[in-house]
Amino acid sequence: MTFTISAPPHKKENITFKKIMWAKVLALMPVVLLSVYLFGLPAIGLVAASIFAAIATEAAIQKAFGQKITIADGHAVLIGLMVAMIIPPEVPLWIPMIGTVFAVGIGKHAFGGIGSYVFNPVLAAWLFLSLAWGSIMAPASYPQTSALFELVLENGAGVMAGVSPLFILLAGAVLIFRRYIEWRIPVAFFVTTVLLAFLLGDSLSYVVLGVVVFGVLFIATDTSTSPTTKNGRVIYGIVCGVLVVVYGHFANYVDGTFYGLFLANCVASLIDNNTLPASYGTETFLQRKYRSIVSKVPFKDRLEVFLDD
Amino acid sequence: MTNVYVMEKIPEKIIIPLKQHDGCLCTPLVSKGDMVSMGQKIGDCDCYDSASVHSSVCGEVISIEEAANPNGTKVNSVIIQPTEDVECVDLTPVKDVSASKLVDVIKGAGIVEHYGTPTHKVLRPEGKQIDTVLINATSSEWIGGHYDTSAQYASQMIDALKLLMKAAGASKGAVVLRNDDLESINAFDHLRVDGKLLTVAPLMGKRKLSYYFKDMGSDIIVVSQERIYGQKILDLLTYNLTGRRVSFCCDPTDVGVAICGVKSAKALYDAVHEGRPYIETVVSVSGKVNSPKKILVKIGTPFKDVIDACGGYMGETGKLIANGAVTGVAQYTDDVPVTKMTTSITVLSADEVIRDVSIDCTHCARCADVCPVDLIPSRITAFADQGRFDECRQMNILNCVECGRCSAVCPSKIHLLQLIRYAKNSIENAYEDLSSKESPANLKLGCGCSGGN
Amino acid sequence: MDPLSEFIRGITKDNPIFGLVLGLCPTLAVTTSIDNAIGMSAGTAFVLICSNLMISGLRKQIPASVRLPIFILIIATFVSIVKMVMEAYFPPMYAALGVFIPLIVVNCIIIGRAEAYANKNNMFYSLIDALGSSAGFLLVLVLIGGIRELLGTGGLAIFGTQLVSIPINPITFMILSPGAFLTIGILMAIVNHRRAKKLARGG
Amino acid sequence: MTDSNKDIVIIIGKLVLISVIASALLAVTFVPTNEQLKKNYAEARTSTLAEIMPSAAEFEAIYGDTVINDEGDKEILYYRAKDSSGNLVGYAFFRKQVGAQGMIEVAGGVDSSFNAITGIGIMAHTETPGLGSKIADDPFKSQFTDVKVADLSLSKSGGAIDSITGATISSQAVIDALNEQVGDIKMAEA
Amino acid sequence: MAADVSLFQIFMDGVFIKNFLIIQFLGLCSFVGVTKDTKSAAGMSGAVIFVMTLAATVSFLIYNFVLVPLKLEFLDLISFIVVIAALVQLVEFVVRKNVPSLYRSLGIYLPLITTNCAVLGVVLLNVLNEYSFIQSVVFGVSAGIGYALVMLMMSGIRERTTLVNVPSSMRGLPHAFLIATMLSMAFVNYFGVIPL
Amino acid sequence: MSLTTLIIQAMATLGGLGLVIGIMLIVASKLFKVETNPLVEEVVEILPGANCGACGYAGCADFAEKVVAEDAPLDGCPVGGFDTTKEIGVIIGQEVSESEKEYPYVRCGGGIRCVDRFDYVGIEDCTAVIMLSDGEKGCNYGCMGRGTCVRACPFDAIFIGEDRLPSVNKNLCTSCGLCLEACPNDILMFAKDSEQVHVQCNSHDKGKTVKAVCEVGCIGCKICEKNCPEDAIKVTKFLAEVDQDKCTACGICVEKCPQNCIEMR
Repeated sequence: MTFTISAPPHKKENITFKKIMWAKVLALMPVVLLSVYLFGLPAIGLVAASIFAAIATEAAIQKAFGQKITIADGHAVLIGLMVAMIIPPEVPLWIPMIGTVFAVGIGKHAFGGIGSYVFNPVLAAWLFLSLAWGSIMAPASYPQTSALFELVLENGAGVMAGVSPLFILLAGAVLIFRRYIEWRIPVAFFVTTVLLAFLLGDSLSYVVLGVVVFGVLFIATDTSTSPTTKNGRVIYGIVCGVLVVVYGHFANYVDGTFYGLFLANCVASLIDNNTLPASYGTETFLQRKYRSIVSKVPFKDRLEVFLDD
Repeated sequence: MTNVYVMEKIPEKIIIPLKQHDGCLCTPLVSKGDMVSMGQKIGDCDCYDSASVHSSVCGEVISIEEAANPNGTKVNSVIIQPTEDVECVDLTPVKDVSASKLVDVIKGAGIVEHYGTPTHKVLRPEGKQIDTVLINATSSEWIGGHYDTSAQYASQMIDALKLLMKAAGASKGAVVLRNDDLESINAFDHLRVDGKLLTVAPLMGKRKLSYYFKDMGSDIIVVSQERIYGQKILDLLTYNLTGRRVSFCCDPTDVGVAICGVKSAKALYDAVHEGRPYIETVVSVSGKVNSPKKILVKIGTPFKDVIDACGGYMGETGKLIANGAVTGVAQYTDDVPVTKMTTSITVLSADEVIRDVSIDCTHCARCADVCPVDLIPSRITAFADQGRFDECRQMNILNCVECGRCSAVCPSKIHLLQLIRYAKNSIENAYEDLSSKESPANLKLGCGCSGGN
Repeated sequence: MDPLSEFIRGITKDNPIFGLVLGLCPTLAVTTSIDNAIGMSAGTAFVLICSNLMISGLRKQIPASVRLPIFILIIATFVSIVKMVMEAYFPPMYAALGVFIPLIVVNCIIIGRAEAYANKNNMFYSLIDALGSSAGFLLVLVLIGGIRELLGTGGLAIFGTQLVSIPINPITFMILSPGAFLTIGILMAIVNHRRAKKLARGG
Repeated sequence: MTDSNKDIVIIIGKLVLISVIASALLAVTFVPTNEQLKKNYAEARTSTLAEIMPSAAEFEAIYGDTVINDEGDKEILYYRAKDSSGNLVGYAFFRKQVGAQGMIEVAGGVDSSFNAITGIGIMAHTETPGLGSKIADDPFKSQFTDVKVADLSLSKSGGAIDSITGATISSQAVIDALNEQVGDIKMAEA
Repeated sequence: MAADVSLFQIFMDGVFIKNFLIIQFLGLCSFVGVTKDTKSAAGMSGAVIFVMTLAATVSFLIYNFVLVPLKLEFLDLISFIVVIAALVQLVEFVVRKNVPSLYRSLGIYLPLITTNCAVLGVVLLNVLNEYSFIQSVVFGVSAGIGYALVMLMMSGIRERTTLVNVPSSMRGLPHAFLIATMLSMAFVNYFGVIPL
Repeated sequence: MSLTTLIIQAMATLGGLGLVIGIMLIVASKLFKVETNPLVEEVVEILPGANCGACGYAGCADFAEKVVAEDAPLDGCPVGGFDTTKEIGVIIGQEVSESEKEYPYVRCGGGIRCVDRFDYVGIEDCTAVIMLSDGEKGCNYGCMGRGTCVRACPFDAIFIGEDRLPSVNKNLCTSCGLCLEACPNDILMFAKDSEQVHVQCNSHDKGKTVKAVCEVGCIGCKICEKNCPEDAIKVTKFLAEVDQDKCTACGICVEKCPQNCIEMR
């Protein structure tokens, strides 16, 4: 009888990356269906083209470099879907296709694939598209919510992600409940945005736009691009909130979400590196700072510094 | 009260490893062809960090050779073919229980903690003073030995604790129960010790042991807390119970705390009151066997026979695990013996074996969320994977209790715990190399075992 | 040392951009079009040749401890002279290249070659080295400039003459600063890839 | 690094010597080139003025109070443009404005009623090549010809001027220069 | 004219809008060379902030109190670069003496601050923009802060990417440039909208 | 203003600047003087600068210091190769002669031809497998093919082939020896290209044990020893070893070996 040897634990939770990805895709489906109803056939074309391009790029790259083809894990599909959802539905179809090719090719695989990228591929694609073809990428309308019932159906939404804040919020809540996405970032984000919007005198309804909710629940919580430490995630949520509100206050919250979150991606690693928990996790902020400063000075120099004095 | 069955059938052969602890290998006191009787000392060593080994049956020594051991290595072992006799060496209860004598008794009886350290070394570490002795009953509550009633269990534990305190020269002692183990809590509640009524005190927030010592005005208390899983839980347990922080590369004895298990406490009790050396132990057999149960077996019984005693394998077996499915060691053969460090045997069927292929870490931080000691396992293992062990050490990898929760929750199916152990092992090796040849000025790894609050 | 191989080395192995990774700032800043790329390389080449010759000639006289300031002094002098002369007598050319001229002073290639080569070799080889490096610099700049101009504007033009034009919606991204980083990043990846392959084959 | 005081003196001496030679070289180059430069500059100004106000035949400089050089020349604030018969047809001016990278010197002309811009020219700039530098190109400059002063702002702020993609700062700087200078002349003439 | 540019705008310009590293491509050698770990990046940034501020101050003084009165404006480039070179050398001496470990990890790049386009860039832009003394100094400081900001972000990201697998042909510089692409994308439009 | 005045002024200004700066720098260099050995700096310049640590010291600068202090051998830098050694020798003033380059050689021919004792699930690393048990191969001395050496190589010069055994790409190998250190079973050893005959086995087990688990392991039968005309092959502890100084690569042992575990390259 041949036994199997492996290191403990010998029993594991039945959760996989694949499961999480498909759960996210599924969670976004109601919004997609709703936007197909609102925007009509172009929306279907957009989603289809986008997902097709994403899958094709992923397969092509993995084939070209002799890697295992991982289309089935749903990550490419999710990227395709999310890119489609933040592009105005009336653009020509080559736009989402180039966008997802950029997202999967440069944003994901050039950085090393799943888990290795530091910038969200979806955001990178959006930024690329809007820097490259700014005039085409401007949505036909920006939401001007004022009444609360528009939380359910945002009439002025220019992109698919914005059609229904409530649907996205619900989808996110379910995923958080299943612990498929992180809760600290969204909570810190919403607290920050609401506080800041209140201080700046922005209408509170602005910060619960569909795009903002989508951005923070589905983009900011992208695990590869957010910090791993507990404190780091709270700080990251706050940073996201501040950056989104700063841009959103002066321009609009649709662009602001994407620019703000992308900028937050840039500092995520820095936050992560500087919030590593201490031994047994019990250390005050000042203690940590002191320790980090002292530990940064190499032993020999520390001595010298003392001796010089 | 969980029933403990006694294994009646004497196996065909008994394998007694000459090392059932962390420390030096014992030299065999018998040679091939000798007849041994039950309880006879067959291996001993002069080293302070080792414990004697005794024969658990009567029989003939058929060989002394390298044999598989449940911790995965091969150890020089005495292989005995038992005979039908149950002749036992003279068991004389210990009369004189002075502290120094007790230590000798413990060493002589070969009592070893289930985590590997010989008990006398825990109680009387060289150059260190112990002030508190703890019996950790949070994980192995009932399997220390064969008790008739729960009250017997409680009284024996308290008795053993007193002996341990005496051996260690410690002034305070505590039994730590699991707070959902109501049966044990009931057994200990309202027990009279030295005329005082005991109550089981829950540990919460800032109320550590010292609070209850003062609060109850007693040197012996019983407390309860949540269960902590893991193989290297001593440091965390010490911190949770006493608030004393154990530095890297130190153990609880460095901060004056000795932690013993129920098994060794029971063995000590038996050694003192019956004069019996550590030759039998209770293991719990679970998983895909026909009748899972707790069973008292002789040390050295091969797993195969233990499983047969439990009704044999059920279906096709995929994995045989010693010491529990969460933190245990998988075996590649069922010809390994039960040792002093064996607490349970788990059998998994072939389709229960996890064979997921690892993919890249997605930094989902689920591992960081479940870690009981606030580490970032994903990051540590990434360092470990690249051989950057120094950075692992800076990230407090040595605090890891090896509970394996991170591996269990990982959606990328990364073998986190294995990587952590790999890194820890490398760090320890590096330490040994370093401390011997480097001058102290360069030793910025610095083992400042100062401890304390 | 063979002069020809020294020259080739400047284009291939010790290529300023892909080999030594020096002088990135002007490379990225001016490669929005082929015109600019050529202009920058021309200016750099002139200063590089002059300063390499000068430093090589004076290398025995320069005290090691103030080596750097002196190199820079020499380079800055040449740059200033080029700038003034060009501005006064060749205004059209100055209009095209003027903005790049001060940047040449801080082009790491020049100081890098001065330190690494001219300071140790005689004038002839320094000249060859300067020529090689300039040629390598020119090639890379034209390549990057060409790619960015082609994609960013949908056509290629050299000094007003339209060479190629492709029917795409111009990708403004390529003209912006991220485009520069992206282009050079991908080019470098290709170079790395080829180099690794060559090495594995035993080159 | 250095052993004796003698070495130090030699090092400093060499440093000074090289600086001195360098500066001498520069000075020698500077004098003739500067002359030429001034000539070029004057020519450029004349031709630009003619370009931005094709209807004018003569430009009368209006001097300010500030003395700008050793020869006692005064600062030129703007020019009154007159046609061949001496009628005032508008005002022309030069103005420096901070752009994205450095100073942009803008030439501009406005009709006598301050109603519309007659044309602009870029005298000098150091904008990013390929982006901001497009302000000197015709597609951008020609937008200003005969544009109403009231419409003098970027199209995204409701004006008539399309900004250069990716170079909003440079575009805005040109517009600011024109607006401010037109305002200044209006004040001065009023 | 320059005089009416508010200090805040100059500050924002220096730190974000005209960020030297990723918008203006100045000082890239150190950007890709010294960002492998945060410690070196921080040290380098500190040195650059110091040199930039000092260079902005000193060059302003030299330009306005020596060169302009003597009509020697044509000596600007050469005198600035000499001043910067001297300052860098000074920093080098100090770092080498007091923080040898930093000196070792900065390696070749410390002398290269001299030819760090960023420092000369600050000085030349100050002259071009005709900034006043205070404005010059503020611009120097803010450009330094902008430099430090991006250096820190970059080093944070690169430190983290050592934990993950990067395709072999992307490793090193190409990867650094891809990160720079993304950083640049993040900066290029974000701060432009904020009215100053 | 005349030309002369201008030139004089320019000269005076820049000259003055030069003077001030020169003095300042000299003072500073005195003030912050760091004692460095010029030899060390020269050596650092010659070294490859990869800071790979193959020499066993913390980076190139450290190695340079040690070399100058004569704590490290001149040929301590395996990456730089002979050229570097020679140049260091010139600086320090010692003669060096070229030695032939050595590459890691895998002393195991088992791989897929050696039985597995169990089925392993976990991280791909030989050391990790050994930590869990005594190794997955039936043979305690053999290569497990889990690629610890591959991961140890900073130059991507080792890869695990189809037969689950490592092979070395000599074009990429720099003979740094990190793989030798990493291997938990000490299977790799350095061998020169001129040394042609090697025993592809490392097992000191008895013949019977070896035969039970491995098709190509050395069983210590001594046939090679008896047949070697040069007396260059010896069996010690059930394992044949080739004395490379005596071996003439005649190939007799290769032919005679019943287990086919002697290899001629």
